[in-house]
Amino acid sequence: MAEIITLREAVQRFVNDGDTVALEGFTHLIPTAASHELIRQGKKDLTLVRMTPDLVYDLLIGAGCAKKLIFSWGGNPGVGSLHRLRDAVEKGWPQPLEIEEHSHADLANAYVAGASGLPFAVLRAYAGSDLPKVNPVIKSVTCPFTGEVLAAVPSVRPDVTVIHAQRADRKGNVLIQGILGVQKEAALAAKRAIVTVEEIVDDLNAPMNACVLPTWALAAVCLVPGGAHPSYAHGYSERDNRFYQDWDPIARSRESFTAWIDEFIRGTADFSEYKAKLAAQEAK
Amino acid sequence: MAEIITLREAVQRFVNDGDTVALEGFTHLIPTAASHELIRQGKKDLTLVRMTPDLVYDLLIGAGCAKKLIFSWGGNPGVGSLHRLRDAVEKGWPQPLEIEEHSHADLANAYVAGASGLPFAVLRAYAGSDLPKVNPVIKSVTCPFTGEVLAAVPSVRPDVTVIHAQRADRKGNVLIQGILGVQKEAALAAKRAIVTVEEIVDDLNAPMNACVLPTWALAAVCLVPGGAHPSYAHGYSERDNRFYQDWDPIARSRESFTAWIDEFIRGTADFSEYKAKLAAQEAK
Amino acid sequence: MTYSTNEMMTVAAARRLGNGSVCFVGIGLPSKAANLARLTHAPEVVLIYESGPIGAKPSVLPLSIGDGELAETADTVVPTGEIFRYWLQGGRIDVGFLGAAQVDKYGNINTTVIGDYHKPKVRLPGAGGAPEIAGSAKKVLIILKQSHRTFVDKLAFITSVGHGEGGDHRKRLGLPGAGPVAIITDLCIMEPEAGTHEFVVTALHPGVTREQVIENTGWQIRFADQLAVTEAPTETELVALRDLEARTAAAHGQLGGEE
Amino acid sequence: MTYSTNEMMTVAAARRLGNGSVCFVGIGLPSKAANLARLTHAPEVVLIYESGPIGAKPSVLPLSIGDGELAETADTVVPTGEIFRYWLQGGRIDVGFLGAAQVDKYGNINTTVIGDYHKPKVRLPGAGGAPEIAGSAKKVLIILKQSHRTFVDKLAFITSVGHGEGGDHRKRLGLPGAGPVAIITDLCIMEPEAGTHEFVVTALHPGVTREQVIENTGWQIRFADQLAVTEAPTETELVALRDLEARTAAAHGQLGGEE
Repeated sequence: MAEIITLREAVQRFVNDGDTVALEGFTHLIPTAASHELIRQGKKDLTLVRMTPDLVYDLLIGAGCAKKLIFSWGGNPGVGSLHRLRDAVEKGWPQPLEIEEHSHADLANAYVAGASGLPFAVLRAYAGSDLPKVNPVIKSVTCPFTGEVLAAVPSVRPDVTVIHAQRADRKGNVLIQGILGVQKEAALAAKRAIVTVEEIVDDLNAPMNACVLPTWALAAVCLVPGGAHPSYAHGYSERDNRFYQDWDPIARSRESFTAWIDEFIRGTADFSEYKAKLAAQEAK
Repeated sequence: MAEIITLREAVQRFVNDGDTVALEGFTHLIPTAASHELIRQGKKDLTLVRMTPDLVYDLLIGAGCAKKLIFSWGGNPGVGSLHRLRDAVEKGWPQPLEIEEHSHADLANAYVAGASGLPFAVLRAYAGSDLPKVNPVIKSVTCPFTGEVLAAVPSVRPDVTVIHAQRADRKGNVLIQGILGVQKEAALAAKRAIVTVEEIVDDLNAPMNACVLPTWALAAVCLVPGGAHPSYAHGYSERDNRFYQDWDPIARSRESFTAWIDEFIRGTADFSEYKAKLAAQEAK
Repeated sequence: MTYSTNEMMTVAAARRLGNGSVCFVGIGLPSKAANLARLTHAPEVVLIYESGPIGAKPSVLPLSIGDGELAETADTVVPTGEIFRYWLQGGRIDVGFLGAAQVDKYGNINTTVIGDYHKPKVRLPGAGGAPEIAGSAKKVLIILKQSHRTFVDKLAFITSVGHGEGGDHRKRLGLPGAGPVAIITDLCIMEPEAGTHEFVVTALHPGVTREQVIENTGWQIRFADQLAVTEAPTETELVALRDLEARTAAAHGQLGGEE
Repeated sequence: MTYSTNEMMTVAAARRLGNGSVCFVGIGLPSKAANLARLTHAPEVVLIYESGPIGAKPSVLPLSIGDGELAETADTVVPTGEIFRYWLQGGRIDVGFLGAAQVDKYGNINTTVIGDYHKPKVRLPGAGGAPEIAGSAKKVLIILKQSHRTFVDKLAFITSVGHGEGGDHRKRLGLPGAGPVAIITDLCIMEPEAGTHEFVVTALHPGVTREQVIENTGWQIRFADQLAVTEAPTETELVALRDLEARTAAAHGQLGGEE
């Protein structure tokens, strides 16, 4: 059964230094609040897994929480580079970052395999691509029936997955609607899953075949309205496209980035205080 | 784009003698009407794939349409044996039936692999079981990362899959609700998919993450209300448990079976005439 | 209250399910026992049916694995492929509940054939979900009526493995789950002996003698040193079971199938 | 009507999509061209975004691959794993629409690094969905602005394969799709030459000279014997495109990204 607790408590209890952590959410429902809390608690040496590192990992990398990144597309969508990611890879600031690079199809299959309790995923991928030359964990397997050689990749099985969702009921059952990405698979592939939600309700009112994660498959459910910002929660908020653009100059230099997280993340007690501070700044 | 045509035309045009055919539906939404139409049209030498052969294949086997059966649980659920299946396997009546036997997990994975365009599926299965000794297509594959030996089974890729669903819209998009079984995977694994539906409507009104098969992935959509009987369509009908019991004495002897299909299937023009005849008999 | 041996079996099986445990159930006796547990001491037991419902809470016993009420009362209904992939193989099932046509002293199960596979004396329905439930559920409970013909010394066919050839055979097969931890019959409860993993009788149901068990077992059955007597069904248990069966009969015009 | 070279590029790309074709689209130019096709000659084109929407019909251009309007207007929204497994790898995508940072004469694509992988001059975003779109879509269209730096003789890194080393190399790699069938730029259209599969210019956009193309291509570009001139954008096409961009600007306060 999921415990319904604060995000602070969930991160304290379920995320350890050195863990492999997946914060998933494909453009929609990105668990930004969890990233902030990991920074506030100074978690270290994390191996971060995520198809699209996005701002949520640019933050963690720049804040010095990560030692390794497993990913498949590393940009600020529609804007440009992730400057903290690039600085870590190219200049080793604030510490060197090992990268392990895949394609989307590979990582999506690797999450499916992880959720399925399998050690590897099989997919038709990478023929003619240079990626296997620079990523030694991309191997191959031969079909015992046709002789076809297919890609074999290790499944993703995080210590902790954090996702954001629209609603939970009071038992901790979670409903996800709209663009689902790989979140269900990421949650089921993990040893411990934390879900931040917009709302806790008496009755989920889930359609019969909706994407529901039962409470007993989760470690914790945390009420964090708006916790995906600048991503969004379908039915609750809109994507803050402006913030993605504003992030570019903030993250561009070490100084402006550090000043920003010192003020907005390390300088706030939790995500609701962060939201208030951000709103106050934007009102200026 | 799916053509919206009669079931008779769909079976005439899309099912050939010698085809590998999957009529799927896991207790719910079994496409019985399609089985009747295959018998009426005297289709021959079919390789039948289905997790639970059920009455729908007992019919086809007894009528002499099948040369091979690929399955994972062959009984009349809650009642007993499938007598036509047993007679074909044990006595070769009306013709010998080759069987290829799997487990549910195997066939479910094999449909997933088929829908995924893969030649085989990998699963943790069969260790310690005698099934691989009698089914030579159950092979193994070794994980290139952990060395674990897993089962490898050929994907199911039928020439034709037929499923039954609740609704289609006028373009031929199909909505399935309730117990989904392996139908979506079976349809996507096939070269040609036929869907019989309870109703054709202006607007599917499908929830955002519902199980919808888009029209362009289907060959034909056919309006056949009640076409799953004695199985059911959630929201439209109830399972006819009595019919499952009544089937036992009908199928028990070759004579009573042949008399029954001569009267109720070969002696009717289509499924609606069949339903009328059955209702008239039950009213007696 | 008086009770039948079948009722004793169902009640004894139901008691093995802890509250909140996640249970993969088949139709028939397993479904009856699991629902009885849910209606008595284990209201939070989670029932998963291979057709797709997760967290089903039926008010009457389903006659088929895909009855509509399972879907209507479930927390969610997922595709069958997902049930086997994410939930069973994914290691999320606490208890797999299996019936059997035949079982041997190591809890191996036959549901395929009696006699030669290619020239069977009796052709049984086949594997269904059992081989992978037997392999991947964290533990397995087997429930079936005891007789000389069902508790056999040597299976004609191993459909689903229990403890294989005994000892550490199951571990050598690389199976993730612990395998069968109990066989619950209408006469007794058997549990695997430490080390050998041979099933021995650990509890007799009230009024059942050792001789009855020996007569109805096809192998040289042994009895634990500390042989218990099963607690008789309580009134609460019997009333809940009979109410469930009465509701089922009223709804379906027949009983929830025994298999 | 006058028009820009970017508008010519978008219109030329949109025209390649047949009505009813199933199209896997990325954000930016591919999404703009595919939606223009849907709003002009191909109302039944099916747009699939890797985030999960199948049959999306957005009224404005999405700024992200997961914009809410994609989900709201889609026939269904499935998990990302399913998009790659059942729909792309399953062989159900007619046209994969790719952008690129760099392309070579065989239509191979680099979106990973300029310079050495381990000591990059420029670190690009990486693969995303492209390697498997390039492999499994029945055919691929590449759309990007032409310049000496983007159309290069030798790629530092092949992220997604086109025709590999040319000739039958793609076939030897066992790839199911036909690979890139056209590169559409702001200057011209290139198509693979029969046999060699080297991309040659088959149509110049109106007013563009061979010299301009040669100048903006990093390899010794060749021209087809039958060199066509692209039909200029029609008023219908331009109006549809500009309306789409105006709606997008009004909705988002910014244009649908170029990449």
